[in-house]
Amino acid sequence: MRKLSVSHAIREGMHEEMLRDESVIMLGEDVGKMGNVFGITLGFIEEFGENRVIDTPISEAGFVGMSVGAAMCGIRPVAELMYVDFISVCMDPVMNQAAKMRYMTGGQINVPMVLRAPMGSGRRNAGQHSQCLESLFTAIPGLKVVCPSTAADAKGLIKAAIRDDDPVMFIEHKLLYAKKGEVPEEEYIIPLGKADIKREGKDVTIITWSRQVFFALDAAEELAKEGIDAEVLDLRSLVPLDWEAIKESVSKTHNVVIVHEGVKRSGFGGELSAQITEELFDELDSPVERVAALNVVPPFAPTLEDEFFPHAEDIVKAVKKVLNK
Amino acid sequence: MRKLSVSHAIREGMHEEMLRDESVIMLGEDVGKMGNVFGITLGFIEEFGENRVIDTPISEAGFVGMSVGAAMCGIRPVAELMYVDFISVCMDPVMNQAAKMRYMTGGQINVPMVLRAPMGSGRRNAGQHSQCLESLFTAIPGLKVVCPSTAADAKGLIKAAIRDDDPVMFIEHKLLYAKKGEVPEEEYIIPLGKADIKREGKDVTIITWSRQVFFALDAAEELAKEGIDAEVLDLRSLVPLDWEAIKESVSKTHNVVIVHEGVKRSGFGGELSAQITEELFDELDSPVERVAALNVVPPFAPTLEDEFFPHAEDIVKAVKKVLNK
Amino acid sequence: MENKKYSKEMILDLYQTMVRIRKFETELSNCFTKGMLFGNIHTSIGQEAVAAGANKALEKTDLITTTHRGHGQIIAKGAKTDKMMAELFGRKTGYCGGKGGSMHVADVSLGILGANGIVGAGIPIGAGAALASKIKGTKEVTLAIFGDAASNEGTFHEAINMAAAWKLPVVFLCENNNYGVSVNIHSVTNTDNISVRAKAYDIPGVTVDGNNPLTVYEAIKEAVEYAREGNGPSIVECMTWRMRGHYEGDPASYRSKEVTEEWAKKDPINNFRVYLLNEGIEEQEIVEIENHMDKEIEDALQFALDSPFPDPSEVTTDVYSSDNERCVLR
Amino acid sequence: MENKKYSKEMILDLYQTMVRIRKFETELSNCFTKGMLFGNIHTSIGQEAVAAGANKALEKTDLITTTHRGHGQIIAKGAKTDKMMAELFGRKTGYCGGKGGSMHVADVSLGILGANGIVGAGIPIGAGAALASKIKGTKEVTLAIFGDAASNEGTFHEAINMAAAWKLPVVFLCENNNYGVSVNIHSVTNTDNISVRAKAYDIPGVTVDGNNPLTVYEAIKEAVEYAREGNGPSIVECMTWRMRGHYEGDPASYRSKEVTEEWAKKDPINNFRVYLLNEGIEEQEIVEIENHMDKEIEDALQFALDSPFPDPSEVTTDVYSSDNERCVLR
Ligand SMILES: Cc1ncc(C[n+]2csc(CCOP(=O)(O)OP(=O)(O)O)c2C)c(N)n1
Ligand SMILES: Cc1ncc(C[n+]2csc(CCOP(=O)(O)OP(=O)(O)O)c2C)c(N)n1
Ligand SMILES: [Mg+2]
Ligand SMILES: [Mg+2]
Repeated sequence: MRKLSVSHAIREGMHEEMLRDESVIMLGEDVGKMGNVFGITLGFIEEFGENRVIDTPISEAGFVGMSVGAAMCGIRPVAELMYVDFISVCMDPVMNQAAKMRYMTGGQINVPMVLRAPMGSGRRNAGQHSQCLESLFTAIPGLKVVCPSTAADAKGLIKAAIRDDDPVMFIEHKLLYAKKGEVPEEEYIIPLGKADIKREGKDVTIITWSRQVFFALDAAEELAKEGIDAEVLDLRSLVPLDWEAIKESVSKTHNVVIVHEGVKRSGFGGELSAQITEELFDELDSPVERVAALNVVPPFAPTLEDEFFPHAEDIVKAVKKVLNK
Repeated sequence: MRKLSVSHAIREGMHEEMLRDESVIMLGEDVGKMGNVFGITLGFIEEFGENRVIDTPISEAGFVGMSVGAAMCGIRPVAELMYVDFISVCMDPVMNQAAKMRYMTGGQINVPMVLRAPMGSGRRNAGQHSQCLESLFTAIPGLKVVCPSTAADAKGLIKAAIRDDDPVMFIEHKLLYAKKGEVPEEEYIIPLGKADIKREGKDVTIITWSRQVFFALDAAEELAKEGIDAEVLDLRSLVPLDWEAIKESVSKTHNVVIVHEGVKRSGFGGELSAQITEELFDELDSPVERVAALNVVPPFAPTLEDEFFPHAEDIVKAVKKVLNK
Repeated sequence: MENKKYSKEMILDLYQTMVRIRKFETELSNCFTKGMLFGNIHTSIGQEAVAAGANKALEKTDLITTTHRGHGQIIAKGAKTDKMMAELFGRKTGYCGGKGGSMHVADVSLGILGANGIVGAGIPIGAGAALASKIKGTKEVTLAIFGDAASNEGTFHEAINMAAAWKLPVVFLCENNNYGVSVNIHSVTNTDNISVRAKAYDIPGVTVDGNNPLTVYEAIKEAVEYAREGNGPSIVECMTWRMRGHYEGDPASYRSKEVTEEWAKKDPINNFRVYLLNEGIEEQEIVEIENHMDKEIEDALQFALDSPFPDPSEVTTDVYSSDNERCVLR
Repeated sequence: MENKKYSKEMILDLYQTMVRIRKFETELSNCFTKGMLFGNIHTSIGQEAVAAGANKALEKTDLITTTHRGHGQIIAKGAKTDKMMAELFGRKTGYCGGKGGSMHVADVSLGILGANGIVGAGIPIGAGAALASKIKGTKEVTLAIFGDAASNEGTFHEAINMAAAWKLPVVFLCENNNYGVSVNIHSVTNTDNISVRAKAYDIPGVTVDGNNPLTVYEAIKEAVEYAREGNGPSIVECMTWRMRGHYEGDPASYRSKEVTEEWAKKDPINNFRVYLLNEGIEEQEIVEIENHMDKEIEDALQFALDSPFPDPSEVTTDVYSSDNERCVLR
C-alpha cells in the first residue's frame, strides 16, 4: 500500500471533504497563502478560493467564535490553532459556546465545527508551545475529542470529524506530521469512538493515544524480548470513548498501563484508571499504572524536556512494575 | 464562638491582609463601588482608596493579565472573576503566564496573585454560570488550587493564599456564601495543602471539598442511622494535596468514596481515585467509587439541575455500594 | 421627524412591540418578587425602543445574536412570548425545553441565534453568521447586539476587525445604557462614546437616541442596507437606560437619583405614546393594543405555569447530536 | 535631522546596540543552519533600530515586556549576550537556567519582564507593571512591545483601554514589520496603520520610521515623558521589516522580491553607518565597534557552548516558590 505522512493524510482527508461538501471551509492563521505552517493546506486557497480558505488575523477568540456562528448557519468550519497551547486565548467559544449551544437551546442547534490543533512535546518549543491539553477538553461535556496516531487513522478520523454534527477537537501531534504510514487509496471513514489494537498481546494492556502509541509499540518490542506480550490499545478518540474495547482487552490481560504525554495530574489517564478500577476491579491482577509527563511546565533544554515527558523505557518500567517483574 | 457567613469570613480575611500589607490590592468587575455582586468587598474602596480597590471594565483577559504584570512588580493582586465560568475568556494569563512565569524564567520571578472566583450549581444559573472547573486548574502545573467549605476555612485559607508567593486559584461556592460557621476572633492562617477531617469515622472515607462537604456530612448522618460510620475528609486545597491525610484515613477505613460537584469526566476525582488505587491498592477493601455531576451542560430547569449534580442521597448510595450494603 | 413619514401600521407595530416587551418583563419582575422565578433575570425595561426599532429594520431572514439582557430583542425579532415565558419558568414547553432559561433563549427558525450569558460572546458569533452568509452568497444581514460594557471585551475588537477587513454583512449594535452592572462606562473608558471605536476599523460609526424607536430604526436600516449591499459592517450605538437594576433584586443604588429621574422622563413607551397621539392615532386604538398585550402576557404566563417541568431523565439528552448516550455515559 | 543634535557618545551607542543585536542574531541563524540550535528562533534582523532607539529613551529602572521576536529589545535594554546565548542553547548558565529558551528570556533586575511566546500576552503584563508603578507611586515607565499582528488580539484592546482610562505610565510600542508570519497586515485590517487605533481610546498615536534609531528614539522619548508625567499611555508604531523569515527555516516566500529588495535598501545598520560617517565619525572608530561586537558574540557563543546542560533532576525545580516538591509530586 502507498505510504503517506500524517500531515499528508490529514491534508488528503480534508481535501476530499472540501470537494465533497462545499459547506466545508478552512480558517486560521496562515492556512491560506502559506498553506499552514506545516504545509497541510498548501494549495487549498488556489483550489477552493478565498471564500473557503481564510487567512485570519491573530484573533483566535474572534475567529473561533465566528466559526461557531458560521457552524450555526449551515457552514462546516474547520478552524485551526497554530498550537493547541493557544486554546488559552479562545477557550470561551470552545467551552461555553460550541460545546454548550446544542444543549442550552434544547437541541435546536448543532455546531458542526472542527478545531484542529497541534500538540506535544519533544520539539524544544518550551513552556507555551509544547503542552498536551486533551484532558481539558474531555472535561467539557459537548465536545468530542480526537487524537490520532497513524496516517491512516488521521485521514479516516478527520473525515469523520468534519462530517460530525458536533464540535470536534482534533488534536494532532507535531512530531507525527512527518511520520509515514500506509493509507488506502480508496475512500474510507473511521468512526469517532472506535479504539484500535495497534499490537495484540496477552499479558498487559497499554492504553494510549497520539504519539505515545509509537513509544508504547517500541516498549512492547522491548518487552517482547523479555517474554512479555503487551497489547497496545490506541484509543484514537477520547470522547466518545470505546469502553467495549478497553473492557475486552483488560478482561484478557488483567493488567493495565495507561500512557499519555500530557502531565499526569488530572490527565485523562486518571479518568481512565478510575473507570477501569470502578468497573473492572475483579479483572485486575494489579493496580492500574499511569505513565505521563511530570507535573511541571514544559522545559526548553533537551536534557530537561526529555526527562519531562514519557519515553519507551518509562513504559517498559511501568509494565514490569504492574507485572511484578 | 461567633458565627460568620462564608462571604463575611472571606471579607474579613481579605480586610486583614489589606491592612497588614499595603501591596495587597483588589481588582475586578464591581468590586469597588458595588462592593462585589455578593457584597464581599463592600466598603473596601472607601477604606483603601481607588488605588487599591479597582473597578475594572469587563476585560478579564486584560485585567488578569495586568494582575500578572503587577504581581511581577511587587504588588499582590487579588483579582476576581464574577463567575468561575468566565475563566474561558482569560485562561491565557492564568495558564500560560501566571502558572508558567516562575518556571520559564528559571525561578527569577514570582507571581504572587490570587484569582478568586465563585463556582457551583444549584442556583439555577444555567449552562454558562454553574460550572465547577477546579479540575482544569489542577491540570496546570504552576497553579495552586483552593476550594474552601466552611467560614473558618475560607478565612484562614484566603489569608494564606494572599501571602503565598505563587498564583492561587481560590474558588468559592456561591451557595456557601450565606452559610454561617464559627470563626475565631483572633488571627489565624490555614496553610494551603492541609486537609481537614470534618467528621471522623471508621467504615469509609468520603473525600470531598467545597459545598459537597456539607452534602457528605448530611450523608454521613443518614448513614450513621444505619450503623455506617463515615469519615468526611475535606481536602480544602487540591494543589498542594494533603496526601498524608488521605493515606491515613484510607488506611483506617479501607473504603473510599470521592465526591465532587463538577462533571465526572476528567474531574479531579479521577485523579484522586487513580492515585489511591496506585498507591494504596492493598489498603482497599473495595474499588474507589466516585460521585460527581453528570457529563452534561448545567441545565436550567430545577428538575434537571437537581438531577445534574450530586446530593446527599447519591453519596449515601455510593457508600452503600462500596460497603456492599 | 418628518410628518407622516411612517405608515400608521408601522408606528403602531413599533408601539405594540415595545408594549409587548414591557409587559412581558414587568410580569417577570413581578413573578421574581413573588419567588416564582429562579436564576438571574435581566430585564430591558427602558430599552424597548432599541429592540423594536432595530428589528423593524430587519428582514425575516436576517439574523440576530443578543445578550443576557436579550428578551426585548428576541421578542422584537418575532419570538412567541408564551414559549419564552415557559422557558424562563424552566418548563418543557419552553423554547429550549427548559434547558436554557433566560440567558439562552433561541429560535433559530426565526433567525434568533440566541441570547448569551457570556458578555461579548455574541459578537463573533454574529460576525460568524455573517461570514456564513457571505460564503453561501445569500443576502441576510446579521445584527450582533451587545452592551456598552461588552465593548471592552477582546471579542469586540477581534470580531469587528475581521468583519471590517472582510466586509461582512453585519451590523454591530451597541445598547449603551451607560452601565455594566455598577460600573459607569465613563469610569472605564476614555471616550465620550463607543461608536468612535469604528475609526479603529475604518467603518461607519454612529450614536443615536436609543429611546426613540424611529431614530433607532433609521440608523439600523441605513447600516443594514449598507451591509446588504456588500459595503461591510458599521457600529450603531443606541443611547438608552435600563430602568431597573442589573438583574432583578439589584436596587441599582450605584446610580444617582437625579440621573435616574431624568431618564425616567425619557421612558420610550410613554413618549412614543404621546407621539402616536400627536400623529392623530385614536387613544382607543392604543388602549386596544395595550389590552391585547396584557392579555397575551397573561396567557403566556398561564401557559408557562400550566406546562410541566422537564422530566429529570431529560437531563442527559441533547448534549451531542450523534452518539449522545455514549458520550454522556463516560 | 538637525546637525549635532545628538552627542557622539549617543549615536555610537545606538550603533553599537544595533550591531550587537545583528551579530548576535546572525550567529543564531548560522548555528541554526548548522543544526546546533533547537526550537523556534525568531530573529529581529532588520528591526534593530526599533530596539536600539526605543530602549535608549528609557531609564535603567524602566520596564519592558516583549515578544517571541524579543532578542533585540532585550539586548538593547541591557541583557548580557553571553547569558542570552547560553539560554538559547538551553544551558544551565543561561538567563533562565535553560528552562525558557528563546521565547522566554527575562532579566528582572534589568527591568526585562520577559519575552513571551503568546502573541499579545505581553501587552496586559506591561500595562500591569505600569499599574504597579502607579499604585506604588514610583516613577518607572513600562514599554509594552508587540507586533503589528498582535494588535488584532483582544488583549491589545483590553489592556490599552484600561491603561487609557486609568492613565497608566505605559507606552505601547508596535513593531510593524507588515507581517504576522505570512499574513500581510493589510489583508486582515482595514486601516493604513495601527496607530490610528489610538483614537478608540483617545490617546496619542503616532507612526514613525522604525528603521532609523533616532526617529524611534524621539517618538518613544516623547511618549515616555508624557507617560512619566502622569498623562497616560500612547501608541508608537514603528514601521520596519524583518529581513529574514518568520523563524529560522522560513523562506518567507509569501513576500514579493521587489518589496524585499526595497526594504533591503533601508537596512537600518547600513544607513546609520553612513549617517555616522556623515556626522564626521572616523570609520576606524566604527570598525572598532564592529570588531568589538564580533568578539563579544564570539565569546558569548563560546560561553554557551562551554556551559553544561542543566541536570535532568532540575526538571522539577522552580515550578512553585513554596511547597514545590509536594505540588510537583501529585
Ligand atoms: C465574560 C463575562 N464577564 C462578566 C460577566 C458578568 N456580567 C453579566 S452582564 C454584565 C454587565 C454587562 O454590561 P453591558 O455589556 O453594558 O450590558 P447591560 O447589562 O448593561 O445590558 C456582567 C459584568 C459575564 N456574564 N461574562
Ligand atoms: C496567541 C498566539 N497565536 C498565534 C501564535 C503563533 N505566532 C507566533 S508569532 C506569530 C506572528 C506574530 O506577528 P506579529 O505580532 O506581527 O509579530 P512579528 O512576528 O511580525 O514580530 C504567530 C501567528 C502565538 N504564538 N500566539
Ligand atoms: Mg450596559
Ligand atoms: Mg509583524
